Amino acid sequence: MIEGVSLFEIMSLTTILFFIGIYGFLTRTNLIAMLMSLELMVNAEAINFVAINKYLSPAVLQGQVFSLFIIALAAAETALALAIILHLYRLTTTIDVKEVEELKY
Amino acid sequence: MNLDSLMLMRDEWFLTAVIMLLLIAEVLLSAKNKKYIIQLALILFGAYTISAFLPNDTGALFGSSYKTYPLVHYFKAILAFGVFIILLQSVNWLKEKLLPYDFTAEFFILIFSSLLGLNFMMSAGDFLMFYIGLELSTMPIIALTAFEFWNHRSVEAGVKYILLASISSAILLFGVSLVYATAGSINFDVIKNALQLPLLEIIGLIMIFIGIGFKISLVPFHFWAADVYEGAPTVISNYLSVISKGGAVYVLMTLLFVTFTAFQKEWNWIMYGTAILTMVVGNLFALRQQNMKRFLAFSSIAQAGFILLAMLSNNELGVKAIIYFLLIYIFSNVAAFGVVHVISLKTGKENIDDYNGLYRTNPKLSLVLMIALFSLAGIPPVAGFFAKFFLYAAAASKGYYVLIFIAVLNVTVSLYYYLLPVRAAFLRVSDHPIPFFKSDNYSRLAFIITMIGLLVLGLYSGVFEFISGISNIF
Amino acid sequence: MDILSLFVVVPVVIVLAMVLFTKNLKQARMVALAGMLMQLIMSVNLIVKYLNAREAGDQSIMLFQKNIPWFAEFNAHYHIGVDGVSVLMILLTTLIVIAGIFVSWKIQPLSKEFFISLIVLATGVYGFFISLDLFTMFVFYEIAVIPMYLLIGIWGSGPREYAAMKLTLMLMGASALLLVALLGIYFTSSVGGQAPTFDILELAQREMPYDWQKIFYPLAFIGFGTIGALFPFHTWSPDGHASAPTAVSMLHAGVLMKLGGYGIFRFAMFLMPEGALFWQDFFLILAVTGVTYGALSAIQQTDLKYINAYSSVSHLGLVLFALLMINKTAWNGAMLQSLSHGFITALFFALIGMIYGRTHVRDITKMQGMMRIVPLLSVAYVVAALANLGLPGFSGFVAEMNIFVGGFLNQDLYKQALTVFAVTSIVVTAVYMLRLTGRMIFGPTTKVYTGLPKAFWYEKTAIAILVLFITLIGTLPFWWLQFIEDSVNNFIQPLIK
Amino acid sequence: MNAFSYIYLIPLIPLLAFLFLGFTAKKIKEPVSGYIGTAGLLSVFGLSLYTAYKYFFEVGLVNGKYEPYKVMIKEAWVHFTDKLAIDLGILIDPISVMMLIVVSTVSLMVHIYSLGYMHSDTGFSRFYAYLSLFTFSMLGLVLSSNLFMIYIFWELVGVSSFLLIGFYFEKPSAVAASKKAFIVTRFADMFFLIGILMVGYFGQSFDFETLNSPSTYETIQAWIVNHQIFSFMGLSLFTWALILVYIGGMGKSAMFPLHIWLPDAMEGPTPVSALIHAATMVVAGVYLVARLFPLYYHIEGGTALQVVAVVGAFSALFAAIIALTQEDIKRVLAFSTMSQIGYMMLALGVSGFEGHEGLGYMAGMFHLFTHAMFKALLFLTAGAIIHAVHSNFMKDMGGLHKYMPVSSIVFLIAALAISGIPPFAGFFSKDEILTAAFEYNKFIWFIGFLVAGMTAFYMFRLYFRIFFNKQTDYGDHKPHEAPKTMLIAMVFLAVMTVVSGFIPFSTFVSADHKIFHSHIHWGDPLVIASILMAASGIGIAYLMYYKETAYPQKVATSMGNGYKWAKNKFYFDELYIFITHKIIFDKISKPIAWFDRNVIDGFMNLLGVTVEKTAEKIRFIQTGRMQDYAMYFVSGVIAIVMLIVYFR
Amino acid sequence: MFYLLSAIIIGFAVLSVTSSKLYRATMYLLFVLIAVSGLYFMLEYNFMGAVQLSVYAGGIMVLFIYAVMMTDKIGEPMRSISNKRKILPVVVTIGTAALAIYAIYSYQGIAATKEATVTTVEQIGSKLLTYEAGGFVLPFEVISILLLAAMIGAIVIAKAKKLVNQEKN
Repeated sequence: MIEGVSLFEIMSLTTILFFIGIYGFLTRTNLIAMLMSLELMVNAEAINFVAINKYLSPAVLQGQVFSLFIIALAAAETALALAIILHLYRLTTTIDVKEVEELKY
Repeated sequence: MNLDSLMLMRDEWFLTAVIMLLLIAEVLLSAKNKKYIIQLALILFGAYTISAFLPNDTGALFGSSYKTYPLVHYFKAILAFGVFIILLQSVNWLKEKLLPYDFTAEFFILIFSSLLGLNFMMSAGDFLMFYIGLELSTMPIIALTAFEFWNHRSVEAGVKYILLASISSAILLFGVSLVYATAGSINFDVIKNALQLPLLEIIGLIMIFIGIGFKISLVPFHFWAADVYEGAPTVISNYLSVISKGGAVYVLMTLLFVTFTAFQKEWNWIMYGTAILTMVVGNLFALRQQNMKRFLAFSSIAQAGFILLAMLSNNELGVKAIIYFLLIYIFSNVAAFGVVHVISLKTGKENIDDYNGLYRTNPKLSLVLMIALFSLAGIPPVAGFFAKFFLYAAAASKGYYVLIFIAVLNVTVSLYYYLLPVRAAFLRVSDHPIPFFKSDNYSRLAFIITMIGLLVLGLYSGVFEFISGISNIF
Repeated sequence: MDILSLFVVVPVVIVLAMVLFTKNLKQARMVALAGMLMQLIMSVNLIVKYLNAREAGDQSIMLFQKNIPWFAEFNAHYHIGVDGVSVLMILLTTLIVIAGIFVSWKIQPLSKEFFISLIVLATGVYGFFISLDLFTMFVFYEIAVIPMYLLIGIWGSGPREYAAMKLTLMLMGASALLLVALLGIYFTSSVGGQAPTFDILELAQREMPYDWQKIFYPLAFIGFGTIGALFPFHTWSPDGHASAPTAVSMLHAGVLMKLGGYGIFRFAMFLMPEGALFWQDFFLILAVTGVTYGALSAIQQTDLKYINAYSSVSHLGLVLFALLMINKTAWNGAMLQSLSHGFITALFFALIGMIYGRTHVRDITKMQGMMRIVPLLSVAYVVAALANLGLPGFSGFVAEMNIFVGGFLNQDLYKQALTVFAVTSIVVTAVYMLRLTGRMIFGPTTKVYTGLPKAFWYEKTAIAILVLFITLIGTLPFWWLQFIEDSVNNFIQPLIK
Repeated sequence: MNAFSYIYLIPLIPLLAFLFLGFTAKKIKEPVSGYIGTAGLLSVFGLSLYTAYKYFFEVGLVNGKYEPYKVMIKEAWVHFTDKLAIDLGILIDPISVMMLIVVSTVSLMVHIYSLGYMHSDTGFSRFYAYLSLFTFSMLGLVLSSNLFMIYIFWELVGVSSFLLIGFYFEKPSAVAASKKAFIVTRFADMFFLIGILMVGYFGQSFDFETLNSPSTYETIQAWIVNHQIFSFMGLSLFTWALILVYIGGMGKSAMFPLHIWLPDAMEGPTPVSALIHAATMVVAGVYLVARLFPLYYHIEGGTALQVVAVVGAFSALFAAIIALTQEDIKRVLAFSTMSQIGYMMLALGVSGFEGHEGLGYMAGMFHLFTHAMFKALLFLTAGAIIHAVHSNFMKDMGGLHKYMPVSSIVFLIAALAISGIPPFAGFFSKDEILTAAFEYNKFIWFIGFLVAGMTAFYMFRLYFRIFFNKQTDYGDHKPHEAPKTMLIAMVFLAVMTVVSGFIPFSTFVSADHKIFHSHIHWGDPLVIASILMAASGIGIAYLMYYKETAYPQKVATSMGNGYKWAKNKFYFDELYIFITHKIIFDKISKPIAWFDRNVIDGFMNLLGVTVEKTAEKIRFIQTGRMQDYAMYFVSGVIAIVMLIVYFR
Repeated sequence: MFYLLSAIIIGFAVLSVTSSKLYRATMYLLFVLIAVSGLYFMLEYNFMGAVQLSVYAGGIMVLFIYAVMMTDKIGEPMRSISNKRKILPVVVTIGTAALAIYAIYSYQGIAATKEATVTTVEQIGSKLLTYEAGGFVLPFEVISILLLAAMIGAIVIAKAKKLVNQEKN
């Protein structure tokens, strides 16, 4: 725990960060930018887990280990996503989100 | 901890072994012999499927982060069986499309890992395992969705799927963190007794629900499903609509019935609304679809709505109904998708209008399609009827008659669109019908298995009795 | 295998035999006919056995019962058994299917599939008539409904796709209501800690709570009523009949629509007597409206099949009307009317099909003087018309008289007045039937149609079967009524307590 | 068993003849089918005579009262309740035996007559089949022991009448007439049926013997007194039941206002008109009232019987007026029939019950009997004439006496009989009716009296215009006397017409089944008046029509609209067509059919269309944009949370 | 210090999702990630901080930058959606965030903080290899399969284009 800083503040921070990510996801027109917004969200969660663990149940390391796994999974996910996005780029030479609006209705 | 107790996990071990063996085979086999990978994979997986049906004990491993009991064990076997049928159907596709690129082994490895992920997810005893299982089941399948890499639609589906899956899992994870904050643990057993239901926790639980709902494709989290199913290779759409959905339903069921029992009252409100929304929206969207895959996607969304009926019951009857329904649903949907797959592979036609006059040229295929669709619509004597009936019964056991009423009205609507392909195939004639062709033996075997399943499982009550014998998970 | 299960098993075997071994029209129809003749032998045998059993003093409500647990978990059993009414209904089904096979002697295309669907439909109907368990009953009910879609859709005429879809959806929608009612009955039957059950004989012993009866009875009534052409849920029937191929119209109007009245008699009212009494007046109005309304609508129709469809609405309205009157006489009439209407309307549709097959016209303004062209068919048509308007000597009369007398025997002036209202239908029926025969059968011959072939032997056979039974019921009603009375006496008990 | 156990043969023989002829109509050629039918009828005739003899002279009379005999054929043919059932039985009592004689005689004569009349008609066998069917139904009707059974045969005679009127089914007018006849009588039958239901409900029996027994009507009478509330327009429901039953009779017997089918029914072959529409079926209404006479008489002081009398009197007058103006000879006869049946109804209506008071009843039955003979004769003769000149219209006739002397004479006999000139049969019966009416009500008597004169006038108008009047030029196609078979029938009936008046009817038929004696008092002013009335009618007709004169034209013009209305039957056909077509078809049925197709069906279709439209619309929610999907995710969270918070 | 970090995180996060230049956005994201690692250090979870720096700021960001450089025409601003279509996302995100923060502050359980402890690498290591209760050896093993699968998937798709081209030639 950080002296003088309560969990409320940390969680508010992560919540705001999370929703900034969501906002980014909702408004970005570029697939990579959307992916970056996702990273913001994942980070928010990782902080959450660590902070909650540190503040509320420091004896058990569940949250802290969880956040490690989150990072690992985020890495894998990002790698896969980027591979697909890049493949799309090679097919269409653009990564605008408009390119993936063909399947609809 | 000894070897015996590790055998509790043998479903997972065996599947991992299959994956590893395939990996090794891929490396060892010379380019000329690569085509045997298909047979090898089928044999290995077949062996695994058979082993999965052998009985297993109840127990928990790794500090109860892994749990097994008969129901989950046999449900894994059911899923494995479903995957096996899907694999049978996919052989021809693999031979034609993937073998030239030498991606067959990868296909099998990815699909098996996904199944492995589902297995872990269903057996998970804490949120970490649950989350990892979820991701493990999703990520390979995303790769597979984009596997027809020469096809823009397939890639688009892949992009949509990975981005939406990521955001849904992000939301789920945020929810988990909130629950972790309030309940103080990620272990289900602990959480079960620690639920106090402050607002924060409710938000967390709802976010978890949304994460799972995304995988089951409940309304309003269903939008990805249609697009992805349509774009993905048919085999993968098939897998997504039955196997991955089935696993997610199972998890939702265990979470609801076992872990979040304290949340019962609120759950029911959510379920009630979501069930209606899902049925109605799924049906209405399916009504006007031309593309068969998209059509089946919406149909499977609507089916998810029906499953929620039984989720409301929160009793053993509900468990039975859900498991039985999923079993039948696997057979029906796999058969339906199988027909679409076979035809699409032979002729590239996927629209309902293209099916005009199908019965005159391909009577057997049309019959399979009809029986499968009737089963989805819930018409006796096909098994789907019994499955749906038990879902209603489960809901009725708690007195949700109004909901059942809405559901049965929806069944009527759904009957309309399920009859549309039947109408095209049987009632109509076409100047350019799909020409006669012979399906390959693997697909035929798959069709025969599904047909036997659909016609026998309902009339013969033994399977249901067996399921009800093991469905006390409370 | 017990004698009742055979009624379901034999058709399934026929279907399998047709699927596996037959190739063309000839083989298919021979197999179908042979199978149905076997059914006929079994039906007659059943009647004999039934009479013997009653003779021997077997007083149980249902004879030849067989009770096998099906979904033991749900207490859903395969429970079958017959009483007088079901015995007759089975005979009716058999005869009409046989007549239907004769009528479709030259069906094209996809002949084999036609007979398969027809027999599947019949299987469902047989099953429905023998089942004593709501679950079994419902399963068979839906089996009977769904082949209709293919039968109308593939072999129908006119807007067949629309009609098939409408019919299927409306009937399935109705069965949806039924399903809710069924589950409701099931779960409310666990009063006093007993296991809930679908078994009607057992359910009748348990008293369902009054409040629930009030809720579920209308659902069940409308569910069954829709297939029994209850106003205003009857609109599937004109379109469906008009588009259906001949044999299907026969089977549908002749047998399938009887499922409605039979279901109400056997299940809805028997299990929910208090609900039935509560809703009696309301549904009576619907039924009486249907009776006169159907008849009046028929006056305006020019399509033969539409006339008949509306006539069915009217006559089956009488069945519902009689059932709602809740006394023995009326119920006897209801069941007899079901039987009678089955034969008469089947005869009608058979004849319409034969005439249509020759002239390719069903509009009565477009053909005249058929008497000179196809005398036998015309005479049969006149016979059917007379039977339909309730001429003594034919089946319609005795049935309707039972209904009217039964209706009038109520102490209640309101019901007597409604009966009087229903009686007016006999005049209106005469009007449209005579208008039809006057336009089509009699009058100067339309030139275009001279030289059309006379009736073929298989058509004659079909007609003969149906006319024979119409007359048999009309002249020997007491023989038929003994079956019905036996059944009615038991099933009316909860209602007149 | 009783003495009449063979009696079921009487209806059975024609039935078998019908079935046989019906099934072999194609194979058996003329005249064999005619012989079969006639032979059947001959045996029926024999049996009837035997029955009459046996009943009236051997077994029937017990202590001055005719005891009914009942032969049960099938008890509880249809079982309604323990008390109510349709029993198939045969009731033998004076009126049924009397009707038996009437039906079998006339039917036999018509059978014989038709051998000649229907010669070389394509439908010869069919005709005999129908005739047998009709005879069967009519015999069944008269022998019925049960109210419901009478209804059964009531319907059957209706349908055989329908078939016979529409015998020439290629002629649109015949088809229309048959349809009309059936529907109008069916309409009346509906009331009859309702009446039966009510009688059954209140009387708790359908059996005539039970219903007519004193205990029943006393019970009912007591019930009426105790249950004043069960009344409608001041009359008790049971009286209404009887009136409804009578409406059934009105339909069959062509009483005003349900008479419109009878003139049109003349489209059928003439022998049929003679049999059905003159002698037998049309008097079924009279017979029905006579059958239930004790009920009619005793319930509520005979209110229902008053209705019978009034309707009968009015119909008699009404029909006579129309008959004065008709040109078609069969129509004149038809209206005459209607008028005479009105007479019979009147007679029943004015009758008392016991002893001499029951004179009206006896007279009605008597008139029924004699009328059957002479009216059948008139029709058969008319048939012979039509056969000869191939026209129905008086304008095409004239001076036929010299071509057809026999016909002319028998026609004269019949005309005198119907006019009420002694010693012909009509005189005796008609005079007794008038006597009874006079005792009952002077006004009704006056109507009857007036009608008697009019009858004489129009009958002789007919006679003179056919056989004398102008000498029409028939071209090469000279009229000739009818063939022998036809003449035999006509002469036989003529003999009957002459002799039947002398039957001491009151010793056989009476309301209470007890013998009484009635005599004509020749010096009675009533008798003299009525003979004078008839004679004057004949005289006027002679003046106007024996030679071609201008009087008829003058009279017609002087009557103005009255003549026009009468000639057009007071526009009743038009009124009915207006009611049925314009009101029922166009204003009720058509809207209902429209309502069904557009509103009810439209509603069902609307459901479907709405669902489809909605589906089409909401499809566009799925935009294909991932961000929109994510948007729904997040909104979903917010929505669910809000709902939960709200509902908690 | 915490507030400074918070300001950096939020500020750069906002910039990262609003910047119209993709490359710049990537850089902003990098700053956010580094700041987050600072937060871990503050929370005395040094291992995590290191992992964050190396895996995230090091590995993942390199991937991003690589991808951006491959696909983006640097300097060209991204297409941005109209302001009208931003309204709803703003409302929804702010609304949900407000709701969540309200929920956080209304939950008093959070206030019950425990003594601070330092998490050492050994602790983490032993937890990851313990199979008793509280151990994480199973997830640790399973995630390896996950990484394998993700790797295979990524490789297949990455290889794909080449193969398709070969096919064409």
